[in-house]
Amino acid sequence: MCENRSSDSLIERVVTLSKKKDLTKNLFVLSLESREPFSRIQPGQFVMLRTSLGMDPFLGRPFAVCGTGENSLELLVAVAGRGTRLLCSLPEGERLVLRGPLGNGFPSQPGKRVHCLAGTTGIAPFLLARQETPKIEVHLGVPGRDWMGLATWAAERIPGLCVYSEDASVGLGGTPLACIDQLDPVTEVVWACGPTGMLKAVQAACERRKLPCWISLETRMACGIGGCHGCVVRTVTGLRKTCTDGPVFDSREVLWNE
Amino acid sequence: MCENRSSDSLIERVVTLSKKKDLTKNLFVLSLESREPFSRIQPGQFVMLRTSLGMDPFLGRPFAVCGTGENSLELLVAVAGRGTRLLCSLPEGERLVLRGPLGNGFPSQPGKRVHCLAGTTGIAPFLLARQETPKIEVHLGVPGRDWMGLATWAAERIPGLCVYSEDASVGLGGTPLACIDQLDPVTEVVWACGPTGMLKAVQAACERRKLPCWISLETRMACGIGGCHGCVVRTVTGLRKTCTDGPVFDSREVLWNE
Amino acid sequence: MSDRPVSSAVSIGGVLLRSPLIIASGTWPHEPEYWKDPICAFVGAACTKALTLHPREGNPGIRLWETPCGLLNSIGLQNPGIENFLRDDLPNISSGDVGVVANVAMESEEETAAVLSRLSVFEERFLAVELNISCPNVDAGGMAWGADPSLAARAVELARRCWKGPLWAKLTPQCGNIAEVARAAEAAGADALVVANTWLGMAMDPVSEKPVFSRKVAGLSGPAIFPLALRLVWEVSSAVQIPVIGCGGVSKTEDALSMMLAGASAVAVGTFHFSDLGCFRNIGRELLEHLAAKGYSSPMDLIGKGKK
Amino acid sequence: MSDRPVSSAVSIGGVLLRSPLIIASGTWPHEPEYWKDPICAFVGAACTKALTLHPREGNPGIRLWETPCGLLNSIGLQNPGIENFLRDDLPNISSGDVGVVANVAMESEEETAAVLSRLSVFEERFLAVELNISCPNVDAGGMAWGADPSLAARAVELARRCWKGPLWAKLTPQCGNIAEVARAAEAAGADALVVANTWLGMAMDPVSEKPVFSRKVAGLSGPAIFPLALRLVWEVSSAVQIPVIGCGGVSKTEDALSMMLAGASAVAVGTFHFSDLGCFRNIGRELLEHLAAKGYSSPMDLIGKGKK
Ligand SMILES: Cc1cc2nc3c(=O)[nH]c(=O)nc-3n(C[C@H](O)[C@H](O)[C@H](O)COP(=O)(O)OP(=O)(O)OC[C@H]3O[C@@H](n4cnc5c(N)ncnc54)[C@H](O)[C@@H]3O)c2cc1C
Ligand SMILES: Cc1cc2nc3c(=O)[nH]c(=O)nc-3n(C[C@H](O)[C@H](O)[C@H](O)COP(=O)(O)OP(=O)(O)OC[C@H]3O[C@@H](n4cnc5c(N)ncnc54)[C@H](O)[C@@H]3O)c2cc1C
Ligand SMILES: Cc1cc2nc3c(=O)[nH]c(=O)nc-3n(C[C@H](O)[C@H](O)[C@H](O)COP(=O)(O)O)c2cc1C
Ligand SMILES: Cc1cc2nc3c(=O)[nH]c(=O)nc-3n(C[C@H](O)[C@H](O)[C@H](O)COP(=O)(O)O)c2cc1C
Ligand code: FES
Ligand code: FES
Repeated sequence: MCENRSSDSLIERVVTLSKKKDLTKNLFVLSLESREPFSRIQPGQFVMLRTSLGMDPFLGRPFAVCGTGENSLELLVAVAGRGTRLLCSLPEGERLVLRGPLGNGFPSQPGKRVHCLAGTTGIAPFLLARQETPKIEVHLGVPGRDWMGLATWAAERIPGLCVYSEDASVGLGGTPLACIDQLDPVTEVVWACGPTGMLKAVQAACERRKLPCWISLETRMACGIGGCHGCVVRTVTGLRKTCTDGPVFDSREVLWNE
Repeated sequence: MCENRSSDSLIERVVTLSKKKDLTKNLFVLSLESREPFSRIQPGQFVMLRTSLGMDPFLGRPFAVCGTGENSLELLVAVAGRGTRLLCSLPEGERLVLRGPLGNGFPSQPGKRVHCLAGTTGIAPFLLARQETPKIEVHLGVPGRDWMGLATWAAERIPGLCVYSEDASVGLGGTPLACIDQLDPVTEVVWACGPTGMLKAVQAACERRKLPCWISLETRMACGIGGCHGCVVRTVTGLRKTCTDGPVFDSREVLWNE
Repeated sequence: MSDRPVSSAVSIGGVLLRSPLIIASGTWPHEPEYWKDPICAFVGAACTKALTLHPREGNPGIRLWETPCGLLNSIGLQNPGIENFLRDDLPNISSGDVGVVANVAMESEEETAAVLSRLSVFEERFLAVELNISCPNVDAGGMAWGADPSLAARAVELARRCWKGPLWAKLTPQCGNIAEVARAAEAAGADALVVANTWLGMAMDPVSEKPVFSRKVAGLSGPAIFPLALRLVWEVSSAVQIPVIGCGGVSKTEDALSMMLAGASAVAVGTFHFSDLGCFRNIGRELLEHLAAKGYSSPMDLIGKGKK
Repeated sequence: MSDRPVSSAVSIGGVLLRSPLIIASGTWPHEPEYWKDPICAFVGAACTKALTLHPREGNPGIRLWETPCGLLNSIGLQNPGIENFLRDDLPNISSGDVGVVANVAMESEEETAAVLSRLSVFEERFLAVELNISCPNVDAGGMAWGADPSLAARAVELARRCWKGPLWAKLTPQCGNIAEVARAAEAAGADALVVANTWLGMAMDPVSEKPVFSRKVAGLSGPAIFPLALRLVWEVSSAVQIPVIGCGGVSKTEDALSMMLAGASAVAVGTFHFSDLGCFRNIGRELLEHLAAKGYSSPMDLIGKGKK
């Protein structure tokens, strides 16, 4: 009966995997096409994606949107476990189910010069931001050589992209945090997206320099729409849901979960 | 970790879906290629096939082998539910896990003239039998027009195939059972494969005419190797396992499960 | 066989629902659009997140863990407390298209009594109160109330005194004999039983070598548990006269049909809609098709039919 | 950290197994090649199908039903009876590469005593007897013995008298308090506990509008139940001193590690090998890799480590 698990509510839709491009081992750009157009997507907003094959794994996986067309969007997906492996193994033409766009992205009128700091796939929202606001500056950190494919691909889309790796095997040595010390708290603002460890370091560095800073968090999610209370993060104003109150938060507010 | 669920025991192997041909809506011929050659497969033997994506559905599905090459075999798969729908939706190139060949097929030295009666996909073992023993006669029954694609495809492989449908929309009117009354119990033998209702009718008709008859049964299976006791059928010699004692039984022995 | 058009309406101990599909507690946003059509078009009622007297933060640490066809959760009754709920959430959700069932977590008797008397002030805004004597994710109270027939009776009696509207008791699978607990809740005045809540499970992280959840155990829900919940529905509906609402792992039309054939008057869906918001529409439509094909005029014709 | 090579051997109350992976009862063919390497290369022991005094046909009708990531079965102790087993099967399976655990279904006390005394004649051919007080698929006996601490104690005492070798008791999840049952079985002389058997579930056929199984209920196994079984292992291993063997839904290396971290000394796999015969090899290898990476010298270093 309802085995195809399709949906036609406004929040969820069936999309087609129209293109799959592999950047490096275990890192893919998935292009998804929808019959209905998408509403405007803010950088930092995300979608939840799942297959309609079988029920295991059955939760959608959250991914930031990294590019949009009228009826299409792009995701940058790293294989991290069972769900992402399955999604990245599907052939072009496959039908998937997409929930979203969800959440609140980075501020739409930053009013200051924006410096984006990304850890690996954390570059996704900045690829989208750049599509709309060419004057932002983007800094990408990668662990090493294996990620060359991401750096090359992202640099095509973001001319002037600064790439860093600890061992200087790709781009400059060091991390995107290096730039923080040069920024002016009055005229400049930091946006960051990447692994939690990096976000904490960015938060601390911006705090020290009194730089305004927005960070996009990653937490486990079941529903993505504020129903399950599974994705909460501790903030100065109490527990907040990453899916609907975030995923982008003012870094001064985030107290993390420990 | 072991998420790819591959296997390298002798009984189970990874195969590649090298070709998928659709005969009609919801009916496919799947060609599977293996690195290691298959041992000789008797008509009536079967394999259990599953995907390595996710764990739902997680049991393999049993299918009779309908054709073999050195390192390959063919299955004729009708979409009957979740598992077959998933298997038939996979793209060529996909890797699958195959257990088998399993069970005991039709007698290898029948010593008599063989008349094969098939209900729809029940033709699978007879396609294989014909590959080896061109002088068998095959009668195929289908429900109607929708199955024309099967009849056409099977007739290419079995010249002289007799096709029946109740409403005469494909081939002759009636069912493959029609031929039973013309057969000689001393020199001829019936092999049958198809839905349970048909097998019971064949059993009864052969009984009446004292014709020797072998039937291939379909029961739910979990393991296919005699471990779970889930596939038993009542016979004159007690409960027998369809997977290892069958699936082909002497029709005089089968008492069914009711 | 009947020629009357098929209606999907069901009655649960006098409460009329436009569809036998209910949204399970703790799984649905308290945002206005989620209580309106078209999202709710095929839904008969939706349950609120568990309510407690005081605001609760819920549990720290990881709260969700996907398992094979299932989900472990350790949310732990996070909610804004009854006053904030009545002020901030109720106006939003009670002006929609779908009836509101207030899920009340059993705390101390005083606290629960206080919550119920506050709810009573707004009685007409609720289809029913669902007394949650089955939460596995808190230390005190919670599931302990549902583990034992005499405690369950005591909780339901208390609620019966403080709340005059329709009262549902939500049972836990973690009890020696659920039929006895069910009979005790019925005798104490419950109008219907929700069978059941999550199943106590656990997850371990082999990297950190520690339990994933701060409370170690967590509640398992989702398709994985469907066969277990179905068995409880069969058992409980044979033990009591009051209606039973099946809850646990429903994901397909067959599941909803199976629950009703086993004795349920309605069916709640929680975890599955996390992955498929279209499930209500799919199940709702296919249920009507099934009824029409079988010649039934109402889903109520199915209730308990599998027992005959 | 240690430089010693990692061995996969474990000891279960004095019984030495070359690997902590056990093949669960009722799932493995009694054919000689299945008790030999290479099929069994990574297996420490395999359990027989449940044995009873007299031959048993098991249950009529449908015996298997796939569920989301799970399997319902209603086999019902089909077996040739102890004499036929000893004559036809034992010579085949006890001359292989893997130790034989005799699974003995608890029937009446007389019958069980008779089975155990027959087995005692061949004591050296068995690693252990696994007393099955947890079969959900028979009317009399079966799971009822494991539902209650005093009955469990009585069953184990009886077995202890009739069988001098290592004695494992296989518990059922269908009991009010499994820790109490476990303690009772320990006090009565069990050398190890298998935690646990299948979970009572049900399936309904919406077309025929009848329960799928002739006995209505059936036992749920497979990955779906893993989180539930893990919780029982954690609970039972905290309640007793004797070793615990984790059983229920294991399909991955992480599952085996989790069971051991939660307190299991070994791990049984049943349903999952129906779909993946390579699982023993995969889990066996990855377990050794994990131990080496973590600097352990034996799987026994993992036992209960998640509790600290
Ligand atoms: C708002 C948001 C945006 C994201 N954007 C991207 C992106 O653009 N590109 C990208 O590659 N990844 C992104 N991630 C991370 C991505 O969601 C996880 O890598 C993915 O869910 C892992 O699923 P899995 O099944 O492969 O891993 P498993 O570990 O098998 O997953 C098990 C469960 O844990 C959850 N989980 C595991 N890791 C994470 C994680 N880091 N964050 C959230 N949930 C997790 C899964 O969703 C699943 O429910 C984003 C996460 C969030 C919350
Ligand atoms: C020995 C043997 C040979 C077979 N040969 C063929 C063949 O050549 N071509 C073909 O199309 N089909 C064949 N079948 C039937 C095929 O196995 C089923 O159609 C298939 O298992 C249905 O799976 P599903 O997931 O699509 O259906 P679902 O109904 O969703 O399956 C649920 C469960 O029931 C089992 N099941 C359902 N129907 C059957 C059935 N008829 N027989 C056995 N198990 C069933 C499934 O395997 C699964 O475990 C054969 C069956 C057997 C036993
Ligand atoms: C994230 C989450 C939160 C839940 N919160 C509550 C709750 O607050 N009160 C309650 O009675 N049940 C709660 N439940 C249990 C569900 O209402 C439901 O009984 C259970 O999940 C089984 O149904 P399902 O498998 O359809 O989800 C919660 C379940 C989940 C998954
Ligand atoms: C088909 C089948 C038959 C079983 N037969 C027995 C049995 O005879 N005796 C027993 O103690 N357990 C029996 N079991 C239970 C398993 O041994 C095991 O305890 C249970 O299936 C949970 O483990 P799993 O999820 O790894 O399968 C059987 C299970 C299945 C699926
Ligand atoms: S993911 Fe469910 S509330 Fe955020
Ligand atoms: S399918 Fe397991 S014994 Fe035949």
